[in-house]
Amino acid sequence: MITQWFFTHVDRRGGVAIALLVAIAFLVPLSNLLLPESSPLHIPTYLVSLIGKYLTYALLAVALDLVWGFCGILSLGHGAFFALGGYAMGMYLMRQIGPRGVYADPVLPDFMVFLNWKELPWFWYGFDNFWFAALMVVLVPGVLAFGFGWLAFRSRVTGVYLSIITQALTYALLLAFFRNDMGFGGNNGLTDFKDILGFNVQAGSTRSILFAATALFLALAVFVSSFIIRSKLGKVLVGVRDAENRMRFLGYRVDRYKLFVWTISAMMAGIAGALYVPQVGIINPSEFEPANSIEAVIWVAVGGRGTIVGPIIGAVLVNFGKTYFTAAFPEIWLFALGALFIVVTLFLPKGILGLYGSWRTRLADRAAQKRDSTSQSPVANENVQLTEPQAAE
Amino acid sequence: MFNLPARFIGTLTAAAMGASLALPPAKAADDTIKVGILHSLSGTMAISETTLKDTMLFLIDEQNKKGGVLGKKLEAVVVDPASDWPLFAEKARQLIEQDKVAAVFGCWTSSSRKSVLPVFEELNSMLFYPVQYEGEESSRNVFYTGAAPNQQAIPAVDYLAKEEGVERWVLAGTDYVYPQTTNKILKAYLNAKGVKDEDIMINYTPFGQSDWQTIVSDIKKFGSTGKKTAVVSTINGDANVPFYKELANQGIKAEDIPVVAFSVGEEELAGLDTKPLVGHLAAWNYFQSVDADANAEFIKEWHAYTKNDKRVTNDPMEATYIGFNMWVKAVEAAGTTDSNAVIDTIVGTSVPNLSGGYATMMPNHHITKPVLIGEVQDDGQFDIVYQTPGLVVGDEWSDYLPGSKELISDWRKPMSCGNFNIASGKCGGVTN
Amino acid sequence: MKAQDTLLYLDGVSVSFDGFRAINNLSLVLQAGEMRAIIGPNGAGKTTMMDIITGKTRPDCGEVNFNGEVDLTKHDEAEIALLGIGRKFQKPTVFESHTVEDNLVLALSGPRSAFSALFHRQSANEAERIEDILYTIRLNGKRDWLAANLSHGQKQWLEIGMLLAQDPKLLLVDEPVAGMTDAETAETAKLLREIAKTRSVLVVEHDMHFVRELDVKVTCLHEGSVLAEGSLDFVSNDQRVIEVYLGR
Amino acid sequence: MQLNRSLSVLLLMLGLCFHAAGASAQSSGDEKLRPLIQALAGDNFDDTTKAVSDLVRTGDPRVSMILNALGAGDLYVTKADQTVFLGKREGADYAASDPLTGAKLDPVPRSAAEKIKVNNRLRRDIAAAIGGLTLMSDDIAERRSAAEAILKTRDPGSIPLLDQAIAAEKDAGVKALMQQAKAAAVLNSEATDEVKVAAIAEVSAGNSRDALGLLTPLESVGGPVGEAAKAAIASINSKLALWNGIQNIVYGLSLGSVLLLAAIGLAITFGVMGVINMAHGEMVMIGAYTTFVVQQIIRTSAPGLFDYSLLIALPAAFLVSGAVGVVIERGVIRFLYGRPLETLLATWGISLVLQQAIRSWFGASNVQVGNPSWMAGSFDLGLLTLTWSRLWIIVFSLSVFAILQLVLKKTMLGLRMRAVTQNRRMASSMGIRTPWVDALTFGLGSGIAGIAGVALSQIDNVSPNLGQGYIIDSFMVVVFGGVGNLWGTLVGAMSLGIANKFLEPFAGAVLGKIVVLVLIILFIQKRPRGLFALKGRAIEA
Repeated sequence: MITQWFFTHVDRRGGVAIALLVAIAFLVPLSNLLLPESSPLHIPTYLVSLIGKYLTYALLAVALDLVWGFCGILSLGHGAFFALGGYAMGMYLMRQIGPRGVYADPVLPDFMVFLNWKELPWFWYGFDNFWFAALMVVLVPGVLAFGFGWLAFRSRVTGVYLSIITQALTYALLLAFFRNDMGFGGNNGLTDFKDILGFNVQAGSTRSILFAATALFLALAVFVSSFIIRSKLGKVLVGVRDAENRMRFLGYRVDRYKLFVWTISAMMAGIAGALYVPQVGIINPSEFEPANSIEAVIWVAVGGRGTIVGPIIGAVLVNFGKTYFTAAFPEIWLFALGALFIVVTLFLPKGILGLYGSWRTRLADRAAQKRDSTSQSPVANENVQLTEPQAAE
Repeated sequence: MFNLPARFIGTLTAAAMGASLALPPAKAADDTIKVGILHSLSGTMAISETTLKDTMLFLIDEQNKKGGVLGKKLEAVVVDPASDWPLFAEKARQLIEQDKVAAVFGCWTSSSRKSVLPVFEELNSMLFYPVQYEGEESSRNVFYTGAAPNQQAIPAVDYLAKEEGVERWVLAGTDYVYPQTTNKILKAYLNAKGVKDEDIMINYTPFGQSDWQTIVSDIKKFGSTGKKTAVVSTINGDANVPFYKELANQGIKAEDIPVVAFSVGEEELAGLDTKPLVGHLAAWNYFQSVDADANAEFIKEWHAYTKNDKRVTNDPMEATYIGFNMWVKAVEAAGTTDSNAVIDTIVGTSVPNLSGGYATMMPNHHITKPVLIGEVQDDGQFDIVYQTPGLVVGDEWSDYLPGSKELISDWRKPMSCGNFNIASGKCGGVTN
Repeated sequence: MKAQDTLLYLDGVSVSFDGFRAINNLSLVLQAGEMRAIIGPNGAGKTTMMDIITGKTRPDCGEVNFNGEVDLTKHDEAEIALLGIGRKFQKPTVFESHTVEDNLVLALSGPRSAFSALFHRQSANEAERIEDILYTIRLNGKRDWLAANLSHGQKQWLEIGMLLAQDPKLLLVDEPVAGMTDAETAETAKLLREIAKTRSVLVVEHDMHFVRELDVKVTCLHEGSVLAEGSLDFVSNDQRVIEVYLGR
Repeated sequence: MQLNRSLSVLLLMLGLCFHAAGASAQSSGDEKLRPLIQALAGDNFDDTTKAVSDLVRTGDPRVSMILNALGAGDLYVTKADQTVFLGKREGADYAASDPLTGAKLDPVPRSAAEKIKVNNRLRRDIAAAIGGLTLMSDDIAERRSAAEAILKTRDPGSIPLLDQAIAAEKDAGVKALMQQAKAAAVLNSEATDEVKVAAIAEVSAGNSRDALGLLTPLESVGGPVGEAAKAAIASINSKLALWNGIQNIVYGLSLGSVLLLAAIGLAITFGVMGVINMAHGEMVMIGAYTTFVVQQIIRTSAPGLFDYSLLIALPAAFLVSGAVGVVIERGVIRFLYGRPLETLLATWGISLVLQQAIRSWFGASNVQVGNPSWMAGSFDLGLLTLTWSRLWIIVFSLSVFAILQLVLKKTMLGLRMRAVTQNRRMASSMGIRTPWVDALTFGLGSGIAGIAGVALSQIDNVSPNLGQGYIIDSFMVVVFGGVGNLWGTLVGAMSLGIANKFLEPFAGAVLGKIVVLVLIILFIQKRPRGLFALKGRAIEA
């Protein structure tokens, strides 16, 4: 029953991705914790946290693809939601340090002590409670996205204009969080974490659990995205992407649909940030850098926008490339990365999954041509990607 | 249009990515000792950090010419954390866990240090940090060879008050933790010396500020009350060049309103025409113009190594030099590169600095330094106008901040504590 | 003229863009169940008039009334669509990455909220209506095709089908036969006449041949206001119409 | 401080007998001066200071020349026998000459000599001493700077000397300055209240900013002097408040013209062609590096041309950046028309490559781009100080804007450009070679970014990161002004600049910037197509 319900909402590729993610959620920690280091199947802790980090990026990419790939809203500021979720989690972790900070202040985080803050600012209240913080992880990015989207979509800010003001949003937040007076630790950010839910964040077992949680959340995100996309709502979104005015003249309140998916996406990005922080051990304003958000867009493009699984592949691949190149060719790796972006846009306009998709389409075409001589494939193919809607008119 | 090449290039890319999936295998590390270099070679910080990477390669080269360490050659492992703080943490972990380096030399900004600190503590490795910073930190695994605020800021203010009779102060900085902390310390210090709040102007600007018209004109206004005024600048990085250009163009001369900076060195001045800036000051622990044999020798070899006799030297380079030599000496003394042994041995180690004296690693993992104050010359060098008579010990916990007044750090056994509270008699936080 | 028979009522409507008067004191009345053809030279304000009726453009002044009671200037496109005004664009606009069937599903009248869409399941009734419309627009063999793969004429029909699915009281149709073959044009005229049996239709068209085939009352616009109104023969014999439009 | 006092007493005496001293004293003065010059190379600044005052006391006219050399850091001392000489760097040696007679000496190796150190305090004292010595000089510039030096030291001891100089002064400007200096000195002296009140009137007639500095300390003094000072300060302050507003506008225009320069190329590649050109900043950077290379060449092969270096760099930067732009367009962008968002990804890649290329080529550090003399310094406009470089940039950016408008409106290229962007198919069927026009348009936008780089190299640092600092601001300006409208870009840049400068004084630079960004976000809600949106029926779909 459940499997049937599951498969009505998820396509085969999504199903495979979810199965894989659930599998690594269990296998990677097991291999890390149980297998001896000498075993060829042992995954070192270094790799566990590295892949864990990639997966949080992948979650951000899935969130971004939901709005960009399926609804045509190119956000150049999704890193802001990611960072806000991260800060919410960071604040919880900061409060967990308690009197173990260097100044042994039971309440105030270290950076407040040495900058001579007398008491905890009001917006730090409640963050000592994990569930409150967890709520904030989705609520803060969600509310910001809702407010921002409510204004922007109602005013019909679209295309490049929207992209640029999302960039302005994250840039403004970057500057704001840099300020020490904001009470978020300035450029050093929040760091020196000790515990999460009573477990030492640096312990191997905690890392494994965080890794598993990340993989499972990513699987959940794939499911939720698939659910949305395969529902009538998803069809409306694609309709908005392809012909926004048509949708409007059919009686759809386009702004509300956009707002819905935009807010959901921001919340997913917030969760990604929250999972990222304990695994990386620091959150600071550089996460708000517009360049970070642009990179996230690139992950989606490399993997294949408008496919749910593609962004995961893109995020993991690009970040793996970064890890590899910065160590192997530290002096010239930017050439490699830059060239990768150029090559992907020029030769793989639909991303890696798109390439796979068009390869399959071509095979299907050839088969169809054999069957009858009609050249056009009448078969609806989910992989078919659209040309860019008139986004920057 | 692109059918054929697309498929071809696509396959090629896929193949390249597939190939790179296999991480570079760690070489058999028996015959060499690996040293990690963790400085940004791209992104915003590359402008400062690239030189330090070159310095490390130069120092390792020199050491290998002398036969290496413990009879083994040193091997540099260079990575590029790309001015991206989380990437710093990742690269640190990679250096320690995967490349198994004996020690890491790196970081510039405090954010990058903060981001790698938990990694070094968790994996019990060693980081040598060569840049002046805001203090308020002492880790068992980090060695701070740059200046703490008391080794730079306070002597500079003293000099201006005494030698130039400054009574009014502009504390101008970039809005981040180092300037904020330094200015907090300086304000407390100046207040303690009887300077009133109305004679202190604090101004913060964003990173990369390039339009200084208003601020420079404000400084001019603030300085036009008849009292001698000086600017203490903690302006960071890129923003300095446009700041000094505006200063020069608006005609603020050092004789009228001197500016003393803590992050402007020879490297930064290389991008400027210094003729209109003659007389403005910088406080460091080393200048290229230091008149000492060790320095002359160092500069000569540096020029030979880089094959460029225009290449300047600067304070963080000296800090790197000191840190590296301390590590070498401590490893030789301990007879091993094992972190625990070296950490225990290195406290008390003395090596020559480049200004003709010695630098000693103190129990708080900061070092002793002379404080030099230099005036900018028209050739982009500094003329040293003041030098502290003795060496100053880096003060990790400032006496001028209420929270840290009572803390001291001593990593020697049995105390082995980075934040011992002398009031409560207890080691404050958790210390591994 | 009794108010309850009047479906659409424009009075003294004007709008200008950057000083250019696109619509100038335009008045127009459309009865319930009436089909009307609008002709006029380029720039006469035909499309702008449609923009005003569908809420895309707000008039500077004037009254736009629908169904005797609704002031259309106070509503946006989506609300106006839900009131029962459907619109076909000049350039056929369908959702190219959806199948023909999905295009119709999206257009079907029914709840439009995001949440109902998220948990929507197709009912037997809806399936039946889609079947009907597919038959009406001659696309029942191509229900699984992607709209992108349809021919130009087929896209025009699909768009008309989507309007039907919307079940509007008034249809605005902008140049429905542009780019169609003669056979398709004739077929389209037939289709529109069929549709006009049950609802009001406003057709903008250049093709006189087609207009003649529709055989309805004609309004000729010029420089944003009505130049002449009446049967096609009456209008095409009007001296001014000949001067500004037909004669050249 | 103390030195000043004693110096001036000396000067007073000296000034009176200066001309009488004459040439006959010179040869006999040599023996007297030698040991004093030798004493300049003392161990610490106090010794040097004393030697300076001793030198002044001799009254020898050559003292001012020696002190000038000391102040400029041209006096050296040999390490071996502590001989003081006038040195000029020449390769590994100093070309040496005698400080007194100017006779040529043997060159001294650089390692064998040390510069006589001068710090700010000493420099100030030297300036004051020279000021006293040159108040009666024949050179008007020297007299002016002498008066300025005294205005700075406000030394009451120099009043008689000033009186004498004022009486002899012919030039009205210098005379006014001397009177200012005298009033300042009077305020600093023990003169009677009436004299001081008169001096206050004199002082407040001059440069208000300096006057404020002179008057503020008097505010706390009671009696008529304090009252007069308070009144004068109040009137100056009200004048300053007005000028503050003017300053905000002028500085805002200056910031706006920098933004305009940075954005105007983007207004073409992005605004007109629709390419989201993330590599735009790198085009600016390439222009700045071209300036650097041009200056390097001039420095090594034709130093005399240095003042023209920017004029030479302009076409060079235009061509280099433009050529890079054409290559990018032909190599990458042309395959991406109709996919605007993907141009973002490709150009982002290009920007990474260009940054790294420059970094590998020129190194990661700043390179030095000098100011030609006409770009250096500043001038006063009322109470406002405006630097020449800023003024030229305002003029320059407006000229670039005007020329660009002309090119677009009046030339064949501009006509074709507009034709292609409005209706590509129609244009190409009319025989316009659209690919060629595309390449040239992109080249034009890039070239303009390049010449923006020439201007920005004058006020910002030239490093591989230069472009990154401007890219976000540039996009904000273009979008704020309205994509596809050059006038929008102009108005957008100027209004953002001025808004920034009005916010900065009370919100601070950081908050001010944040507020501007939030205002842009809110503004776009009101006008979703920017300031100068093209209206019309514009029915899409």
